[in-house]
Amino acid sequence: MTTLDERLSAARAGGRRALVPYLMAGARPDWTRLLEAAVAGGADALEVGLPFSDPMMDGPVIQEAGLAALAAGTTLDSVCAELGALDLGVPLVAMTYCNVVYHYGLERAAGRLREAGVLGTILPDLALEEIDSWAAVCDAGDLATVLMVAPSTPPERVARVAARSRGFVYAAARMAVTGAADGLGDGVAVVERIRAVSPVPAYLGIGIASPEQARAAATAADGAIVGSALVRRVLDGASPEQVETFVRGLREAIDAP
Amino acid sequence: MTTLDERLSAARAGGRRALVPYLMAGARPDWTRLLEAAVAGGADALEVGLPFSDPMMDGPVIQEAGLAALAAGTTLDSVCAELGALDLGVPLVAMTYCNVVYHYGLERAAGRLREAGVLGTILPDLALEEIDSWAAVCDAGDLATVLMVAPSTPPERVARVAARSRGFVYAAARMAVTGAADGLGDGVAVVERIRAVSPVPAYLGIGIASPEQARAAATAADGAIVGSALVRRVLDGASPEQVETFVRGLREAIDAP
Amino acid sequence: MSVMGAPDGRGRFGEFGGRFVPEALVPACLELESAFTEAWADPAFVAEFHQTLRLFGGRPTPVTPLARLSERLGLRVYAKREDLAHTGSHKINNVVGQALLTRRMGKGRVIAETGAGQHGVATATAAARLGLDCTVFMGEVDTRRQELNVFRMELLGAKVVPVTTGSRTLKDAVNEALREWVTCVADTHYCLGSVMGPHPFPWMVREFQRVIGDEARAQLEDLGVGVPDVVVACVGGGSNAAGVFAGFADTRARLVGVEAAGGSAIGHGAPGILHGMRSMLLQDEFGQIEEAQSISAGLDYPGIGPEHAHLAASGRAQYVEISDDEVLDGLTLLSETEGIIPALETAHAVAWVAGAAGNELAPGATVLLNLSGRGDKDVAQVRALMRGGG
Amino acid sequence: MSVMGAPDGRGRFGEFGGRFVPEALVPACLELESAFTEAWADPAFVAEFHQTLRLFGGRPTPVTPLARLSERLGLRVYAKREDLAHTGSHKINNVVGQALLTRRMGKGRVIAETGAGQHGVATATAAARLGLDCTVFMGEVDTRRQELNVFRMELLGAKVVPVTTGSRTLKDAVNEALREWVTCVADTHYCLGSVMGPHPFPWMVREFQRVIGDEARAQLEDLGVGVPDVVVACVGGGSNAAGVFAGFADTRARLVGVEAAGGSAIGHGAPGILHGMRSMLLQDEFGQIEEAQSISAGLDYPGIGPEHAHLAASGRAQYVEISDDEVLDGLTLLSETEGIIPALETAHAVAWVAGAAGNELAPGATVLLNLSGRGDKDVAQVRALMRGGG
Ligand SMILES: Cc1ncc(COP(=O)(O)O)c(C=O)c1O
Ligand SMILES: Cc1ncc(COP(=O)(O)O)c(C=O)c1O
Repeated sequence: MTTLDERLSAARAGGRRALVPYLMAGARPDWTRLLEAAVAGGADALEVGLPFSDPMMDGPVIQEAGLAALAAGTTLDSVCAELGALDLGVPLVAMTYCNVVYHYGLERAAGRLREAGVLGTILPDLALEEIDSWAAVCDAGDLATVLMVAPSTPPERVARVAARSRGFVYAAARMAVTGAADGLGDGVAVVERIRAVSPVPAYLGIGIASPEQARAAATAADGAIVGSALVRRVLDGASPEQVETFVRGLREAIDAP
Repeated sequence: MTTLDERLSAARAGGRRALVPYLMAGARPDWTRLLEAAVAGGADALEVGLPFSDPMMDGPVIQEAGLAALAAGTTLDSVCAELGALDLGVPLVAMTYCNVVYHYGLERAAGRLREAGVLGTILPDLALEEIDSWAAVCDAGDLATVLMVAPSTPPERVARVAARSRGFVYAAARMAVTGAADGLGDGVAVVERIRAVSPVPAYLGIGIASPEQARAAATAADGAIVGSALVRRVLDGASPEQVETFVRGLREAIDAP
Repeated sequence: MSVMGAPDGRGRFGEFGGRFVPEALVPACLELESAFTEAWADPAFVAEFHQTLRLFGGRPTPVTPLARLSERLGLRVYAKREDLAHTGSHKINNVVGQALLTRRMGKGRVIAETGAGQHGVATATAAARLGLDCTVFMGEVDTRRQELNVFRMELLGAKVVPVTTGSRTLKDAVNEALREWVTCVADTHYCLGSVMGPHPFPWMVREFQRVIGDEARAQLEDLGVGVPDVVVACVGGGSNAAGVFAGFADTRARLVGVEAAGGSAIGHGAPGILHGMRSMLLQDEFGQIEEAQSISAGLDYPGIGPEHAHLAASGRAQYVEISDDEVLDGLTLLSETEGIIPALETAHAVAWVAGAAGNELAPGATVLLNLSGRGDKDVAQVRALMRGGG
Repeated sequence: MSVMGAPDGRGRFGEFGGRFVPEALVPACLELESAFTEAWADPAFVAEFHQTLRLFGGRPTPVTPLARLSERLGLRVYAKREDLAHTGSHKINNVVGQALLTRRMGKGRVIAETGAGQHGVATATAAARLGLDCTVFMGEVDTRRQELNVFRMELLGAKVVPVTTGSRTLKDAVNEALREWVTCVADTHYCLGSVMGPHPFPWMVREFQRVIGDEARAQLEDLGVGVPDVVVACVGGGSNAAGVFAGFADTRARLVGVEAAGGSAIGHGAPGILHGMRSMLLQDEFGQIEEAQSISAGLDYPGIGPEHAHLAASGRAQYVEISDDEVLDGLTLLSETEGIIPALETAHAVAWVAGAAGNELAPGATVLLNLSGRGDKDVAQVRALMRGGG
């Protein structure tokens, strides 16, 4: 096992634009098959949501998936157990909220996630000012702490956020919670601001829903994160094959010459 | 035509205890026949109610009769027209509220009532302090102003009320509005207070309902006024004959040796 | 008699007022008159009254400059905030006064009439505070329309008696309270709810309410406004209007009372006698009292306090009417521009100011609006009206 | 840090507080922190705040000696009367402060969350008064339970957005307001309703509410009571409690916060992170937030302000619980003995005082009860509960 930095930098060095689909763990009983399907469709890494009762950075689609997962009894332990049994071949990044890992215990949570093969975490409600204890634990445990830069983040702060982020920087394309939208919003500017101060890869997410948007995002940035558009399909009952097909569509758009 | 004073004093001089039934004008289409029946039953005088929308001194029974009379279109004029056509042979005393006569005009009302054969009026909401203008008009027009003495009236005030009352003094047997009750309440004491200061006849009313009460009242005082108990029968559909019989029962009780 | 001074010996304000009650009640009225006269001349009682209003009733209520409404109307409008008094309207001033007086007279019980329930709740409140028994008469129709106010009174320990006579509304509740009072004057005070009824009520209630005008006069002085051009208040029985007018009667301020068009005793009434007083009354050609009809229960009274009849007759105050249609606009206007939802009663005064701005009220005129009560009690009704839901 | 002084640079009160928000909101929180810090140090702003509370909000609210309740309980109880503040509770203090700050920051719009609607109505009120646009997020379940409060907000010109996510109650309304804020921070201020959320909210809201305690301290002095033995307040998020505690933190007065048993974050919660803060929270073994369950909507919150978590941890304040069953007795007790119908929230504090009298509270102890709000909003519910009608 290597670190998220190493894995993603390697891909980037190869000139590859990353595609990072988001899926909610436990949203459906066959959720791990959906991860496999996304990998089969061409994902370079996966963002795996661990459900939280009060997901303040998520829009209705991911909220719904999270509630379904909670209703099904999904916990950090249950997710890690299932993830640990997989061999996906791409790096996993867990996305959840502070209270889930704080309540579990920081060191314990970091250890458990890393053990299950998770290489990074995104805690959207963990601002830079509050990150120190979690970051220290993650750094010690080779777990990347992925931070976000928002359109509202002032330039000097972008530098600090990027410096503290590991693996990649999550560039938020717009001032919004997760959810499909049109275009790239302020994404290009946000990526430029990150580029201006840091060599860390920037992946653009928030509202990236279609192959065209994914291509544009992966062109402007180092990669595209596609969440709600995929989760919507999962909630609507898409089969693993349909998930694979959808992800492949994104992949092909990104890779098209 | 003589005055109420003359008529009642004459009876009193003859040692007769007065029986004064109350009936509401217009409460039934045949209301004048009820007056005749009461006379036939042995009434010495009649109290005739002129309906008012807000009869603050009346209990539920007389209120109901008044509302029925108003609903039937009863007015001071309509009552006077019907009374004027009768020859009852006993004095009539109109009982109503200030606004009915004030609105009609004091002199006009006094004239109209006297013309219809009414010899006296009781306006229970016209306190001694407010009586001057009405009393002046009545005195000039030979219409008696009957005032009330209540259990709450202090002795020195009893004297003033009695002095200003014409025909008789209405001795209220209790602190209550009209309505059947038991016994004589404070009636005996009220009559004594009047007797102590004035030679004017005192008739006891308020809550006198049965022959026994009528007898007791007419023994303690110079006469008994019977209202709600009679009006209740009228509202319940008593025939003129039944009214006559009820009044005769009162009469006989009073006259029994 | 000076303008808004004490009435004459018979309780008359000019041709109006007096004491038209059954003999059984005369001694109680006389007792009350002397008790009040004496108490009101006793600095200890006056101090207790003001202290109770201060510590319990929430006085002084502020005078609020209404900047956004003023800008909208081209006037300078100030509101005297009786909506902030305990129980939500000026009613508390009067009931605190009467409850203290009840105790001073050695009586242990109060009775009261109420229409929508505001005065009933206020009376029950003062009674609870002072440990007096309390019975409230309320038209049966009103007990059903205002069942929450019935419950409020019960929570406060009062007994509510539904009145099933006559029209079963406020007018009949007054009759019934008077009838009840006849039976229990010895130990019970009748806590009348407005500047109406037999002497000394109209005078006494106005004196208890004049704290509104006296405070406002000083507060406008402090705000640098001085005497306003116009003082305006809604008028049901007329207690809030009398209270605020009293503070300005001796000034050049124009005094405007706003009646509900359907309860406009000055506009459509004639002199008459009801509920112990001679005043202007809605009545038919035979002197039978008519029912008032208004969107706001508190203005739904066919009469008006006798002092207002006199102020109208003498020309010192002017009385205008606002129709039900205009009232909701007044209510929303004040709500949106100032963040104060007024009572429907009060909204009549707001509506008049809005309508008069620019014509009867010259641009820039200073207006003191007596904000007699808050609208919380009316919100369900207003909602139903606005949605056409009845 | 002195007791109830400013939090540290990261917005911590001891171990609690902080700023746990998405990066998109961090700049807005920082902007707010500096705007508030600067404004609060600016005598002109402070004066405007106090003047608005005085002229518009009905401050100072009195401290009322509760003679009959005191006699009943064998204590000396005084009530700080926030029920008399405009809109019927202490909520107005905070919203006036935040609305003025919004204008000072050059923003033209506020958003807010609300549970039963009290904070929503207060925010809509302050927004109307200052001419700000206003949107209120309210759980869809609550919009149906409290449709009159929805209508009140609409009358005041606010837009009410039903929240259909999660449990569709207060907790979710906060989430949704935070989500909305992410989209509009540039021109919109989030007017949070209690001493909760990310720094600087817990501190700022407490500072806006400390007027309660500061006033009460001086008023008790004037009444000759001095510092009371106990200061007691109900605790939902904890703003009224924080406000009144702030005035007595540096005294020997015992501070007691009364939580609803079903929403007792101190009693039954564990440290955790929600709504931007680290505090005590009701949560399951996996860190999922649980719903609070209380008879009173205003205490129906699974968390508590971080400063309270700290005051509890440090022992400076004590937190107790009152069950739904005890609340109605508290409500009727105060209604009947003093003529004040308290809010259900407030009734928790009353119930605790009544229960503690004679044991935890020594006979003759002086108690300052923060009467956080009036019960009018709850009367229909209380009636249904008492009649067993649901
Ligand atoms: C808020 C409010 N204003 C006005 C009135 C009318 O009464 P008055 O004319 O005596 O002030 C009422 C009566 O209930 C009221 O509640
Ligand atoms: C009257 C009243 N008291 C207390 C509260 C609880 O809030 P806090 O704990 O912030 O004072 C509320 C909330 O709506 C309330 O309306």
